[in-house]
This record gives sequence, C-alpha cells and structure tokens, in this order.
Amino acid sequence: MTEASPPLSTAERLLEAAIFAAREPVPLRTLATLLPDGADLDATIEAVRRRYQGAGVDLITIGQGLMFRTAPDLAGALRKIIEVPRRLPRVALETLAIIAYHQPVTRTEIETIRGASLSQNTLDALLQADLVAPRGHKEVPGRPTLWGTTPHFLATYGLRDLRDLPKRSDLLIEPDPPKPAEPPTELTPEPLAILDPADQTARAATD
Amino acid sequence: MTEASPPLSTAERLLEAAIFAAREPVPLRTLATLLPDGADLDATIEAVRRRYQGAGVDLITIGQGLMFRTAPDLAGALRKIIEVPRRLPRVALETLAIIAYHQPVTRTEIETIRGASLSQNTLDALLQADLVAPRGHKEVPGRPTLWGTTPHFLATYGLRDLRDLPKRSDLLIEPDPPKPAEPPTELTPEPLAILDPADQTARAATD
Amino acid sequence: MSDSEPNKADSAHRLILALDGFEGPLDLLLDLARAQKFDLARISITALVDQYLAVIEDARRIRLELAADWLVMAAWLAWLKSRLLLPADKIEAVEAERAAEDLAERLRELEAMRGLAAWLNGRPVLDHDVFARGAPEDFTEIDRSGLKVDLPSLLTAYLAARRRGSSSHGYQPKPMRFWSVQQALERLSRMLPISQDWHTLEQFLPPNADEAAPPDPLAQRAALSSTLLAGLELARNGAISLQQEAPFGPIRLRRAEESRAHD
Repeated sequence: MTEASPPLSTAERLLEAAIFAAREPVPLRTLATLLPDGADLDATIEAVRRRYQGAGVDLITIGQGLMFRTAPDLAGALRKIIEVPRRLPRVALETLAIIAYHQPVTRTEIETIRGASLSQNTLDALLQADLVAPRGHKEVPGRPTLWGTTPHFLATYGLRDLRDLPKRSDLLIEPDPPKPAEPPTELTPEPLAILDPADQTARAATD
Repeated sequence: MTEASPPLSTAERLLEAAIFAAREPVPLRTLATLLPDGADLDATIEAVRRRYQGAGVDLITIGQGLMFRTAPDLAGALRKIIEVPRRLPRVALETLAIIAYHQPVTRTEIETIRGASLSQNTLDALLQADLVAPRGHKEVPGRPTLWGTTPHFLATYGLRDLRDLPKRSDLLIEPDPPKPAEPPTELTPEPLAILDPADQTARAATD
Repeated sequence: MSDSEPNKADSAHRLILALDGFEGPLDLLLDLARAQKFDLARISITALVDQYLAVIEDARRIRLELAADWLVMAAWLAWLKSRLLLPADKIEAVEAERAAEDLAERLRELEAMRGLAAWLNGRPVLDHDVFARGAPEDFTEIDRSGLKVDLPSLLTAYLAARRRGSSSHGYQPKPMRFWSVQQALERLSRMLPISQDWHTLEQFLPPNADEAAPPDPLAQRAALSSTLLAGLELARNGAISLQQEAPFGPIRLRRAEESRAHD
C-alpha cells in the first residue's frame, strides 16, 4: 500500500484526462492549449505514455493527435463483452486499399485497377464506416468525384500517417507457397492474404 | 526513467481495458466472467483503483458497476466554452426591420406592414435581446405603445446612426404596398411612401 | 512440382463453379497467375492465356450465359496469344510484347492492392481488435446567449415583410387620377354652347391642377383621349360635329347646327 511514487504534475493529469475523456484522437494543438504555461508538451506526453506502458490501455499517436485504446493482446477477451461491428467485406477492403494508395482517385480509376465495376453497396459501406470521403472533382470532362481516405481511416487502422502504409515494393513479396486455388470466400479475408498470416503476425509484433 | 514497477497482471489489464471500452458502467458480475480462473475480483479492482489514484482519471463505482471518470478537480480546466450565437427567427427579424425603418411605430402598424399578426413572444424576444424599446404612446384612442430601436441595436449591427441604414428608396425596387389605413407618415422621420405611385408611373412613362 | 498438373486441372474445375466469386476477369487471371507459382515479374502470359481460355471454355459448357466481360477478355487474350506466338511482323511482335507487359503490370498492381488490403486487415482494427473509450466525456459547453446578426439579413427580412404585406392586402381599386370621360363630357357640354366655330380638341382640356408643377404628360394624354371619347359620344347624339382633315391631323369640333340638314 505504501507507494513511493511522487504525485503527478497537473500538466500530466490534465493531458491524461483530456485524452482519456475523448473517443477520437485529440489533436496535439488542442492539448497544447490545455497545458499550464511553461509545461513542455512533448515531455508531458512522454510521461503519460511511460505511465501507461504495459497497462491494459495504450497511448498511441494517430494523425496529428493522441488517443487511448485497449491493448491489442486483450482483443479476444474483450470481444466477449463488447459488441463488435461487422467486418468489411473483401471487396470493400480491396477498394479501400486502392483508395488509400491511389488517392485522390475516381471511381473509374478504381474500377480499372480492380478490373471490375464498383457496386453502390461497396461505396456505401465505406462511406458509412467513415473511411472514405469525396475530395473534390477531377478536372476532366464530366468532373468525376475524387475519393480519398478520412482521418477516421487512420484511427481505424492505427496509422500515424498515410506514409505508414507499406511501400508497393513491400507488398509484392515472394510468390506464395503453392496453394490450391480456392474460390475466394466473400467474407473471410484470410484466403486473400498475400502475406502469410504467420508472417503478418510476426511483423505486427515486431512493429 | 528506471521504473521498478513489476509487470501488471493480465487480470488487472483486462479489467482496466474492459471498463475503459464499455459504454456503460460494467457490472461486477460481468467483470468476474472476464477474469482468468483463480483471480480475485476485489483484489484486482483494488489494484486498478490504486494505480489510478492521483491520476487524471478515477475509477469510480456507479450502482453495481465500475467506470472511469475524469478527476473532478480537472473539470474546470477541461471545460471548453463554445459560443454558438443563435439567429433571430425570421418573424423577429422582420419585425425588427420594420421597427427600425418605421419607428416610432405601433404594433398595429407593424402588423399592417407585415400583413400578419405579431405575437407577444416575438416582441418579447426582441425586448429581451434589448434590440427594441417602448418610445411613448401614440396620441390616438387607446394610446398604443410606440416602439423604436435601442442603442444596443445600433451597436449590434455596427451602425453609428439610424441613418446608416440604407434608404428605403435604395431598397424597395417594387412599388410600395397600399398604404395602411392609418398611415404613420406624419410620425416617421422619413415619409413612408418615398415613391408616390403616381410619381413612379409617371417616371416609368418618361424613362 | 509433381502434383502441379492434377492440381491445376482440379483447381480449374473448382474455378468454374465459383466464377461468381471472382470480381471480374482480372481477379480470375490473378488467381490463375498465382497458381502458376511464378513470381509475377516473370509470369508466362501465354500459359496464363491458355488457362483462362480453358476455364472459360469449361464454364460455357456448363452455363451458356456468361457475362460479356469474361468473353471480351477471352477474345482479347486469344488475340494476344496469337500475336505473341505468330506475329506477322516486327511491329506486331513489339505491340504484343507491350500488351503482355501491360497485362502483367495490371496484375501486379491488383496483387499489390490485395496485399495492402490484407496488410490493413492484419492490423489491430479499431472497434474489432482494439477499443476506444466507450463512454467519452464531453467538456464542451455551448453558449447560445449571443446573437448572430448581419445587416443583409435584416434588410432581406424587411423586403420580405413589405412584399408579403403588400400581397396580403385584398384588391383595392386605384384611385382615379386621370380626367375621366364623364368629366370630359361635362366640360364639353358646358363649353360648347358658347360658340359655333371650329375648335381644336386641345382647347377643351382641363386646366393643369397645379400651376407650378410641370404638366404630367401621361395625365395630359389621358385627358385628351377622354375628351375625344366624350366628343365622339356627343357627335353620335348629334350635339356636335367632328372633323379631321388628314390622318393624325388635328381633330376639331363645333356645335352642330340646329337643322341637322348638313351634308
């Protein structure tokens, strides 16, 4: 019971509370305005991060903001008590990947890359999940809408930045070990994995 | 930097994450189902509570459940006041405009000009916003109140003077409506009908 | 490698049944290419063409109706293969090589995008694997005590009120401002007995109401036409005679002779 830890600074507690209270990433500039004069934002963030090291909740950077979220290793147990929305269907996920990588991109360009037409359902699913948004028009005849990813896309996939996406050369890795060509199942993302699942987990762990 | 704190138990981390992610206070029995066999619920809760002691966030008990709440002493610093100025409703705006142009003016005259009856609420709203005020009585039977704008009206609209309002002749492109049965002409600083219908037709003819 | 042949036939058969599971021909081609086990950079387009054509051929045996894009791709691949194997000349050979390389590039692009999709899906996904604060607290207070005002909307409101105010009034006949036929008739009847000479119509116009103001041209024209109408009315009754010597010439009138035996 006798904990020798020194009392926390007001700056640290304020920062922690402000990020903890929010569901979305809190922009760094908002946090900066909260701190008492003279407090160092980076040092304060670092102090909070250190305090949560190894806890059930992680402090992570998303875009230009910070958010708390549960540690990934607890997912299995938490899913038992927290309602989880449906996963994106494979088509939507592929479309999202194309938009993320080629943004801003028109519907026709997406269709060309996939070699298949893009259904309204797919676009609706991505819009509804707040993963993509219109980004103006392409200045060609017909002025088609350009699509790009949203800030929520970064939060959803835990990205600091769009530059966190892997390089194209890293995506075209070794050919798969021979697998019998299985008809891709609509809802399971696994058979698609070009990265071997084992490989993938390994990478996530090393990240 | 050298924190000697021992790694946290999975039970403690799970409890922390579950309470963090839940939308409602988490009932103790739900928490009990989460814990690995053999873990003591009360001891685990106590461990989490102790860890958050003095932090920016408190673990509190609500009814039969647990939840995290921002430390009450930080609420003041976190409070953010957003000013969302409201717009005057259309009816109030029209009434204000008529009072501004025709002051001093009686309620009946306002109703005649607007071609609609004026509710007490509308007048009250303008009074409350300190935009209009009584300006004596009209010496006709019943001695109705005359209304005019306040100095606050000028300040709100950034006018130095009522004469800063555009002249009605610069505004009214259309012919004047027929004069109200009781023309307030002699009371208004400017005559109500700037364009005499005859005058106007004549002008149109010679133009 | 030894089991690749039966495996291939096997998989081709399964592909037919699951053609609907593919998102168009490119998707199928990519799957076939991956079944070739080659690096996509060194893909054999001709072998790929053969496989695709075989799958389509089989599929058509089972289901005659096949979406057009599958067949269009089949036709194009057949053309490509013939150009690759038997080009008529150098130009054709180069063309075919380029088309084959384009196809391989498109397959690589699709492969990369699938890789990215898998990479995204492999991350801890918010609301699936990791969870944000479930019961966020909001410290924002909204102060609505202020008023948002601007002059243009005040003026617009004024115009709207005036416009509506005027339209809501019922019909109100305009007050008569012009010299009426009735008035002209009275004036003519009163003035005529004085003389039996010809007089111009203008001489019977009413005096300008306001001596100081310039005459209102519209009112003058109105008075003139009223006087003419009154004159016509009197002429019909035989009380006066009207005369106009030329079109648009001056109109003159005089009292009719008692005898009415004129002309």
